[in-house]
Amino acid sequence: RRHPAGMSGRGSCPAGTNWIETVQHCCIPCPAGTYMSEPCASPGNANLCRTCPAGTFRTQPNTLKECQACYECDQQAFQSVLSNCSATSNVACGCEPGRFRECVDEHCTDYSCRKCKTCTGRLILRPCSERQDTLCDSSCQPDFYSEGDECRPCHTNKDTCGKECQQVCGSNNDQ
Amino acid sequence: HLPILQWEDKRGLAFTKNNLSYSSNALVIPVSGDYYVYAQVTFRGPVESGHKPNSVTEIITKVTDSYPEPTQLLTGTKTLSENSNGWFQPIYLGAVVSLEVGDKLMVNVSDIRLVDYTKEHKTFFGAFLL
Amino acid sequence: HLPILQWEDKRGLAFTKNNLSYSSNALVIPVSGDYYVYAQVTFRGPVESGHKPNSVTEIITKVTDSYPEPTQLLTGTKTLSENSNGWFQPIYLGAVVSLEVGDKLMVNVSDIRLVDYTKEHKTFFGAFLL
Amino acid sequence: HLPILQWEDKRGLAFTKNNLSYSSNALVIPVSGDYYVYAQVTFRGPVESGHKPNSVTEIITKVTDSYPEPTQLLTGTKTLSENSNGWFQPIYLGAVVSLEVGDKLMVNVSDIRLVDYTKEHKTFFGAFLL
Repeated sequence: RRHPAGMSGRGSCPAGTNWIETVQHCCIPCPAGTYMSEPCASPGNANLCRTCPAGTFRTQPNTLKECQACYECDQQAFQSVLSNCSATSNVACGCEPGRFRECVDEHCTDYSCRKCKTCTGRLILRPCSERQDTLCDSSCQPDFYSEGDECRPCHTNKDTCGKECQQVCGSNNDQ
Repeated sequence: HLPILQWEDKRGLAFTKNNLSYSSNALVIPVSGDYYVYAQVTFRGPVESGHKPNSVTEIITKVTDSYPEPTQLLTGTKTLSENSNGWFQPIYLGAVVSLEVGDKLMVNVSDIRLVDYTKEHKTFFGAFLL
Repeated sequence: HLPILQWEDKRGLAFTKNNLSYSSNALVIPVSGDYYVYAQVTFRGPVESGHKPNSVTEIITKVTDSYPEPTQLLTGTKTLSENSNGWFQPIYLGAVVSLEVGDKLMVNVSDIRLVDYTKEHKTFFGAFLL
Repeated sequence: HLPILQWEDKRGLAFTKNNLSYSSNALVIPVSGDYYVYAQVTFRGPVESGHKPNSVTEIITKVTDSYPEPTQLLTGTKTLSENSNGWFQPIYLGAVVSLEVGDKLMVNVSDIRLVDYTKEHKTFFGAFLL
């Protein structure tokens, strides 16, 4: 005995339909942005679908009884909203200007928004972007001398212009 | 008192049933008995520069009409040794407690600014009757 | 997607019963209802020199025929501040979730090389119907 | 063997019922079946100057007449990266285990001096029959 369209055992629904346990037959999934409020009354038909309530979404066709809760952007931790949550898409978050995304692992399961490096006294080889910190030139620009891992502006105050400063700035001052 | 967390009780994975209800930041116990009560809070930082906490604490608290002060049921305290970059620290608590009808369960935290509230599967709270 | 852990379901302390079955790395839900789902993963390192992770993540995920994408149910993310010598970091997760018959539960991790699978009492996964 | 913790079983939040009893540092199983067993130990330090542990461990153990050695059921091991000032580290464990009538459950720790036993809501131990 062949099952009528849509009538089949669990796990063997015709293409484009999902098995519904509560009614023991297959129904056409609800479109993205909605959820299954009531399953189809007869096999192979459409469910009663309702739009995802505010603050929830479904990106795919489904036969689920609720929508997924939207994430929130972590604005206290310097995240910014790239796109708001809609019925068919979760919120998308990025980092505030002047910060970049530092992933906690290779899958970026989570990330924090770190301040971009400022290349004081150095050339910017690659500006800060959403995914990468600024890349600064390793050497100091003219009129700057290196101290630790910083570049400091030359100054004429002899007492505080140490050896490193003298070497770089001293020759400038003599010219 | 320590700040009390607010919870979503309907949307997404959240739900209440069997008369266990949620109101004014608390789960309200519908029938006396022993409950397994649990909560996870994911803490994360830094939030504002210069604000470097050295620990985070999560407490599941009971408020009851029969006693004027909250009772601390479960506490998780963890010192932080993370440096200045981004850090994440989950604290899970769970145990069986005897509760009376009308008792209210809440989750307090040491610093509400450090709570990662952005995803429902990282910070959650619940209870079930044994 | 994150790597999925495989589990022992028969030997030693492991068991399945009441039709809760284990197949292709997932617990398969035999009857719709509310389940307390839990898992602990013990992470440890270092594994290879030079590979210094700065965090570990454990996620309990649901896959269902009713939706083409996995749903993250519970997540524990911890940044590591341990220095280079040997470190251990357990992450425990547990909560009540509503599940449908046929739903599959899995455990994902951020880096499978960091999972301590050597002892059954250090890394474990389970669920029971309320 | 690792030191065994002693527990309060009557006062405050502590209680035993349904014939689950507590004697000589162990919960005694009154009827065979599957139990959800859990424990949290809050470790803290430093205790004595110069004593700087690099890890803490909590183990829930089963002792049974049918086998001469204890069986480790659940283990949580965490390395410490805290510096010398005060530190706190909670470890929570919980899972379903199959137990026989008469089995005894205990909690062992790596160093009893590091256990914060001062507050009942920080260090606790329990079990319930499914």
